[in-house]
Amino acid sequence: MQQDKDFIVRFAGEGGQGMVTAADSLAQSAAQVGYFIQTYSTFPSQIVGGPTWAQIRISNKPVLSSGDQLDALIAFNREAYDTHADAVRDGGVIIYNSEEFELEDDGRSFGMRFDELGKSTGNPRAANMVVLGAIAHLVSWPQQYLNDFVVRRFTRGRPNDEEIIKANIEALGLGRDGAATTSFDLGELPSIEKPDWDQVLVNGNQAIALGAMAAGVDTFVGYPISPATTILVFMEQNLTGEDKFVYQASSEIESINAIAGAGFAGKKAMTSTAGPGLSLMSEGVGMAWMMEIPLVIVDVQRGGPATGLPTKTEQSDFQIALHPAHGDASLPVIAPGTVEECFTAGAVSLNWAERYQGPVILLSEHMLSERSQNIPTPDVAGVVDERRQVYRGDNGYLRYESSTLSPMPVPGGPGSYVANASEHDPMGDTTHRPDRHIHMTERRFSKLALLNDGTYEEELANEPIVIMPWGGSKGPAREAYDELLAQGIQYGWYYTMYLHPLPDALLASLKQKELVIVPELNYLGQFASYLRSLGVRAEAITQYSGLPFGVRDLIVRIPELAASMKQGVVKS
Amino acid sequence: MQQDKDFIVRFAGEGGQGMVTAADSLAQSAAQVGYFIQTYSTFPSQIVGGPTWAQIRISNKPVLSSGDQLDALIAFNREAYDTHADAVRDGGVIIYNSEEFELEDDGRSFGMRFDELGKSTGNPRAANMVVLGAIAHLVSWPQQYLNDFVVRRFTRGRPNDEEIIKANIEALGLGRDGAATTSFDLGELPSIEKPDWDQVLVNGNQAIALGAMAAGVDTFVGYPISPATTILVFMEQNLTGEDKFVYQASSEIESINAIAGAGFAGKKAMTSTAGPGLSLMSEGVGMAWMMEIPLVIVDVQRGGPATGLPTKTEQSDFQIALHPAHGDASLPVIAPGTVEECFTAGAVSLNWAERYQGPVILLSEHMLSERSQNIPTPDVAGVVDERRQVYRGDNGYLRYESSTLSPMPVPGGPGSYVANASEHDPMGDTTHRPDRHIHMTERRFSKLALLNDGTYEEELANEPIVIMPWGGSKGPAREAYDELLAQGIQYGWYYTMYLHPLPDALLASLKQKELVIVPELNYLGQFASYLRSLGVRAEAITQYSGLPFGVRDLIVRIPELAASMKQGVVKS
Amino acid sequence: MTTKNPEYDFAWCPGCGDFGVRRAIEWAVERRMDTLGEVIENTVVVAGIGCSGNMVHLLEGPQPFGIHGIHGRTLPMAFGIKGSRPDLNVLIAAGDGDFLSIGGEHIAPQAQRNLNVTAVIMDNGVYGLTKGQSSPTTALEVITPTTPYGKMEGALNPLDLYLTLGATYVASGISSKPRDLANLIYDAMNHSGFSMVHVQSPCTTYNDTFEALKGNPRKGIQPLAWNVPDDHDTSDKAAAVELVRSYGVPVGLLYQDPDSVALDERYAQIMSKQRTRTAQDLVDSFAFAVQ
Amino acid sequence: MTTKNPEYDFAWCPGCGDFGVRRAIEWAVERRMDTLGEVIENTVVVAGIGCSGNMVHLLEGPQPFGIHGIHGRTLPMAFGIKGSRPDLNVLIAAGDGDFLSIGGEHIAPQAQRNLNVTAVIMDNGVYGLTKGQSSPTTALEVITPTTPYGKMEGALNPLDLYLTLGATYVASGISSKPRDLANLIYDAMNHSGFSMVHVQSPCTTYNDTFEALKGNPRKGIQPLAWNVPDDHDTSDKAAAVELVRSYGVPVGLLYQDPDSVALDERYAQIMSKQRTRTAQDLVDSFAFAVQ
Ligand SMILES: Cc1ncc(C[n+]2csc(CCOP(=O)(O)OP(=O)(O)O)c2C)c(N)n1
Ligand SMILES: Cc1ncc(C[n+]2csc(CCOP(=O)(O)OP(=O)(O)O)c2C)c(N)n1
Ligand code: SF4
Ligand code: SF4
Ligand SMILES: [Mg+2]
Ligand SMILES: [Mg+2]
Repeated sequence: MQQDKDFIVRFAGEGGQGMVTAADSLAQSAAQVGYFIQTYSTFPSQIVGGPTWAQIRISNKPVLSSGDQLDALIAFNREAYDTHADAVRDGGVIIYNSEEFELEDDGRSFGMRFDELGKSTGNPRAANMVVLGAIAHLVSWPQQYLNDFVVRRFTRGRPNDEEIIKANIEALGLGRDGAATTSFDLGELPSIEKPDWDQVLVNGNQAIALGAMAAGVDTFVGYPISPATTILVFMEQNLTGEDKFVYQASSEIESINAIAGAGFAGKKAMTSTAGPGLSLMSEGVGMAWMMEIPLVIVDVQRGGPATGLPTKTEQSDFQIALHPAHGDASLPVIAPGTVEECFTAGAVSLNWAERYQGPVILLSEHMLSERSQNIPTPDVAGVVDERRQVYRGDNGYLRYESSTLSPMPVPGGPGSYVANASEHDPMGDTTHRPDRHIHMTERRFSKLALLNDGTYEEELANEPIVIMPWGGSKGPAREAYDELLAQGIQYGWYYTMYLHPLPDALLASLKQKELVIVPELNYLGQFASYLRSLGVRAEAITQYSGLPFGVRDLIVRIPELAASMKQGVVKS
Repeated sequence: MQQDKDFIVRFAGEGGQGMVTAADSLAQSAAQVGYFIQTYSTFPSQIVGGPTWAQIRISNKPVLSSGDQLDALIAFNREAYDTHADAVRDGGVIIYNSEEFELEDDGRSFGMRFDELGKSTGNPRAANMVVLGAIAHLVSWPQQYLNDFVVRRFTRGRPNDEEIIKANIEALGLGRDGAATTSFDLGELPSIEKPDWDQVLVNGNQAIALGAMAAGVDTFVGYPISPATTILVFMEQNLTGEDKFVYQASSEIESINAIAGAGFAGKKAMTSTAGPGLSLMSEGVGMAWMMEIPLVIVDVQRGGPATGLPTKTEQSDFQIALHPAHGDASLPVIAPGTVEECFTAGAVSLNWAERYQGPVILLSEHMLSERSQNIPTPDVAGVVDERRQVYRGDNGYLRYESSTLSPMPVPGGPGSYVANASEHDPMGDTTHRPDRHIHMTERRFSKLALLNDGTYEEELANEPIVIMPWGGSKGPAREAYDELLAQGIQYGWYYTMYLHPLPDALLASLKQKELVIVPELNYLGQFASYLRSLGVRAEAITQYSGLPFGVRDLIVRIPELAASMKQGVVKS
Repeated sequence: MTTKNPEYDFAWCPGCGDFGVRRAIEWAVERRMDTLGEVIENTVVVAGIGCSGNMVHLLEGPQPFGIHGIHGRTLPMAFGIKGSRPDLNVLIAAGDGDFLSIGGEHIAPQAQRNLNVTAVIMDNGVYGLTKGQSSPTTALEVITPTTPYGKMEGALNPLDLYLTLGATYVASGISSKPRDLANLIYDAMNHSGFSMVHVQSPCTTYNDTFEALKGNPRKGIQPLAWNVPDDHDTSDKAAAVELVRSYGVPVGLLYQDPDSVALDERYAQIMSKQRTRTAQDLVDSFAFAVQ
Repeated sequence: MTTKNPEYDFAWCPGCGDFGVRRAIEWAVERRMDTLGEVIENTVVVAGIGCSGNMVHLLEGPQPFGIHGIHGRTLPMAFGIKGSRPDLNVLIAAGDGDFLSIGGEHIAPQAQRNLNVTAVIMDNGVYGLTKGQSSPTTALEVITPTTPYGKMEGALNPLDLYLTLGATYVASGISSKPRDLANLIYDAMNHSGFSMVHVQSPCTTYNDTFEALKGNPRKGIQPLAWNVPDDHDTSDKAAAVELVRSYGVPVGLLYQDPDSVALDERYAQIMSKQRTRTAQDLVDSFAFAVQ
């Protein structure tokens, strides 16, 4: 196992061969006995079949990334073997489906007849269990863990439950026995202390939706688009109940204008999309900023630009999230870096929108949306359902008179006004007066100061050179950071998911640094650029392959960049 | 006259009272005798009537801005007087329409009965000429100038030409005589050397359209929006002839996609819009970048965000011009600062698009679009009609194989491929391979290097503190700069309309400066921010009132900012 | 706005059709307040961008809530408002360019949903606010600043379109008859479902069609506008289609679906059968016990 | 693409209706090449985003030019291509979601213009590529991932819409009869004007309607699809409207305007009367002499 603390296995084959189920089963059984797990799957753009893989990482410590070096690869077909064999670490093991193809003995692979063995138990779907049994042998896992999992999983109150359980347990045994005939051994999985906290197993999109639910989202309108669709589907299913409204829109233009309507009408309103949808919403987002309407746009980033890479990960929408439209506007942006943070971001984004009365962007990523992880059960009761200040006075109210935030009238109640996307006077009527445009522009920006409660991480704050990833690159960057520390190479560590407005104290610290290294998944180094525009000496480490950072890459590139800075050769 | 070299007069009243005609007449007559003139008008958002004013500046030197201190105000009604009297300089004169209202004698105003005097000549429309006659007296202008103008203007080959000319000349005389009964005198207009070059009188939008025509624009599709509509109208009228196509679209989404289609089909294609339209085009612009399709978007900026201030000026679309869409893209941006530069920008933007095979943004401004100026006749023959490299080989061509620009196949000819907004392989088919996304991303950005032929202005290059305005703020900034120089306060001067990519040598120089002061009409200091992100110590002087910079403001604010920098209190 | 607002600087041109439409809307809303006892703050006017859209600032008398957003997006905003707040009365006021050109994509979805709002479209066959360009209802060959050699495309028939897309209340009005128009708008607001009131509201500055609509016997001009016959069966959609495809501009109620079930009714009915899920329930559904 | 491209990683599901449509397009284009002697490079296929849009990569045989742009924008791109290059043959291939939902705004303008292109719409009543959500042609009450309690809005009738908006060639096809479909597409490309070929192309993974369309006597399922009667007068629009409003899916040519004048013809005719203005002429028109 990598560093003797975790175990990474990838299941690869053709869509439909059961890779995802196998990974999920292993994940669940490991989580049930107390391990930290993370799964990650990629799918091809075609609907049925196509090369698919699922990966799981099991550890006795919280898992920070899906990991780049495999301990084991399960290759369901030749193509999968060819594609993924290189990712297996020295000393790792490959189990391949010998019904599909044969390999010469290479000292690290062995074949098994998954289907045949599975079917021999009388359950044609037990092939997966054969695979899991073999893996269990390799890491010397107690048979009991998997048996228990099988019993739980297949106790469904149906007449043939027992029969199925028996067959699956038999299949586990067959896999174990098969692997035992080889001399392969991956050492023992580290022991665990069973956590005494409650856990849930969720992916990033589910966590965002749950966070939004916890903060009391009222209205959700969205248009399907990968990798955000699952949020819409979750809401369609679950946002039920009095005064709630959820609907599939006819386009993202409809989504943004509809939630602006709902936000105007007093509701906590949200949509979810990916880059192409965010681009299409541009004009509507500018409108919400201008009218001071609370709403949240979740952008689950995928590879861009344009239709781009719908099933790959990237962090290249930062710029348009911050400045989505023409004119002077810069939006609050929250970019969670872990599944847990997705929950928080789902809640805080809605609360921020209400608090400052304007649009907020929640910037997630494909990588997080497709990652399942066991996390401590989010504290729903602890989430505040923050609501805008509502105007409750008499009529004749001047909604836009004050030079900063003012209570918002809600239709049906007193204080009728016009929410106007043209520049407007205190009652919301159109005006072109220079003094009014100055007043209103300053009013709109002044409200951002209300959002200065973002938290951040700060470690080794005295170091002149610091690492500051954002979003989903937090995991690999942190692993690299820890590894470098272990090697005696020391930097400071900064991290926040509150990208805009940046917490004041954080920004003040960053300005003191000689170099802020920003690993980010885009070409332009978008966040580092932004930091430089704020007066921070930031430099990006970029990657634009559609894949997450590899920890080993970062371990090389971070010290390289730090060194080149010392020699004065950094870009800007 | 301000600094004894020019004369600024404003005509203000209710739409329909003839202010614009009066200003135009004065402008034409002055230009015809060799003065440099600039006119600027603002209109209310209502269609008929409403407060309107037109201003003209006459000088013996090229005019840099419309000027902020009036030598004379012609107030057609009370509201106009109340609104504009403050803009008159010490020693200036106000002529008011005493048929509409009366003033106490204040030592700087006198009333005339414009209409009554005009009608007394038998021509009910001669009121304007009364006004011009009075002005001529104030600045001791030879009667002949205006008489000549009247003869030219009204010699239209109609039977009553002579009658009209006679009445108008009579009206001029009545105005002159009326003013002569007062003791007001504005000194003499400086004498002129008649220029020996040919001139045209055009506004910024006309100049852009002419530049585009000169560079051979083939297809123009646009949707009406202030202040860009006049470009569309010009094209509808004039883009005639074989193989040309011009059309009013049903929306900006249609415009952008239509010109992308035309660009794909081999045409030099253009659209024009303002901020709201540019926002709506966001997704389409990203597509053109991804597909590598040449096209030009003219954004005539107005006050933003959202519907904003349709009839006011602002420079707040820089950020979205540079990064209009999600994903990694940054577009070439050309922002002309004068009417002359508008012509060049119209031509170069199209040539750049063809050269690098991608979308280009031409960023103009309300201020330029409504400004008429006499400029040396643009050298149409000297404009290159640069065309993309067209692929002319055999079939089986791999359009996207090379790691940078490659010849472009055109439908009807050989080399069929798919122009794909998803990431693509060498033949344009969709792919998700990491190596391909890296290759293509780098290819797309590499092409920007082909656009490094932008020119720039550089003066006093050794100064550590420099002024670098952009776009239409060039004029007022330059006036302020000259004035400061005259006062012995010395800075460097940098200017380019090629905002992205910035000419390499310019950027290298800017990085050497202690402070680059950027006067710009927006809240965020958008261009200064961008310069900082490039490693330039830039600070903005911002204004967001919907009005152009006042020269006197800049004269105060520039040294202030320079001083505060020395005390280390600048923002970033 | 109730009182003249000194900062507001837009005014319709003298004679503009939109004045009549304003009166009609004011009457209809006031009648609604009288008969239903509904407070004015329960009404939201969602306006398009155009001369017509300035309606939201120019309404006199009791002041409803208003939205003056971006060009072409009245319907999706109305959808968000009415979807999330079925208790509100939502009225759209937009022009032919705003509603039928840039906003054209939004009609079909709302008609399919039978969104319970009323849209008053001021059709002047031109883009007024941007100074006279052609709109989807400008006829073939007409010369405008953007069609200097004559418009090259035919005019859309909006009434036909609404009927085809399934609007459940379709009426045609004319701004010179504000009383009749007020009745159509009032009934439309009472109709439970997607209600279209399409109004001929001539632009006296760029496209003055008053004479063409009303006719002028002295000049031998036959009126384009004619009243829907008294015996027209307004529940008969095919008959309505026939009227709107026949000639000129039929004025009056063309169609009202007697069986209309509006989105809010359907939504409430379906959702009343669903269990309410709290955030805690949902979080718990992802829990798993550590053994 | 002519040969299997190793980097291209999309494939339709087994049995997907789009296979039949592909064959039909290939046949129609090849027949066009044969009869007109037109080179394949003269054809541009503009594809939507969806399973259907992948057509542009999956076409076999001679390779036309292709565009695979952004979701819903086939028509405006086709407009730019055909407007600027009337010599090209422009064919649109898109899905019901792409064309009728997000792209819905573009149909009316092109119909009004009578843009001379052919649009082949693969209607499967579902969003295939995004895994089964409802589309504008999904029927009321159907359950999908985004309508878990049943769809709350009615289905659009696309054929009726095309006819109302003024498309000058409207045909209905079914992917299981690729020969007939090829003929409809071929004729549509020959028609001078805006040509709609709307195809039932079932999604075997999320919405398999093959049986419903073709019927199954053994299960007592009446076919939804039926042939347009031989005696239908295809120049009679009212008759066409009656057919599409009657029942199920009439298959065949519904309407072809015999007097169709396409935009490119009208444009060329009008513009031929205009003087060509050079840039120099235009600059000179702004000149004034200094005295
Ligand atoms: C995105 C966008 N495009 C263009 C405009 C400019 N614009 C304002 S009003 C208008 C047309 C209005 O026409 P119509 O809806 O018929 O209203 P009318 O003025 O005739 O009442 C246009 C094109 C805009 N505000 N926003
Ligand atoms: C702006 C934007 N929104 C959403 C998507 C995601 N998306 C891709 S295909 C599709 C729907 C396709 O449905 P349809 O047109 O019916 O095609 P089918 O897959 O059924 O053939 C959607 C919503 C996108 N690519 N771009
Ligand atoms: S331009 Fe036309 S539509 Fe606009 S206010 Fe004037 S008359 Fe009315
Ligand atoms: S999901 Fe449906 S439409 Fe898409 S390829 Fe599969 S069968 Fe065809
Ligand atoms: Mg109109
Ligand atoms: Mg579909």
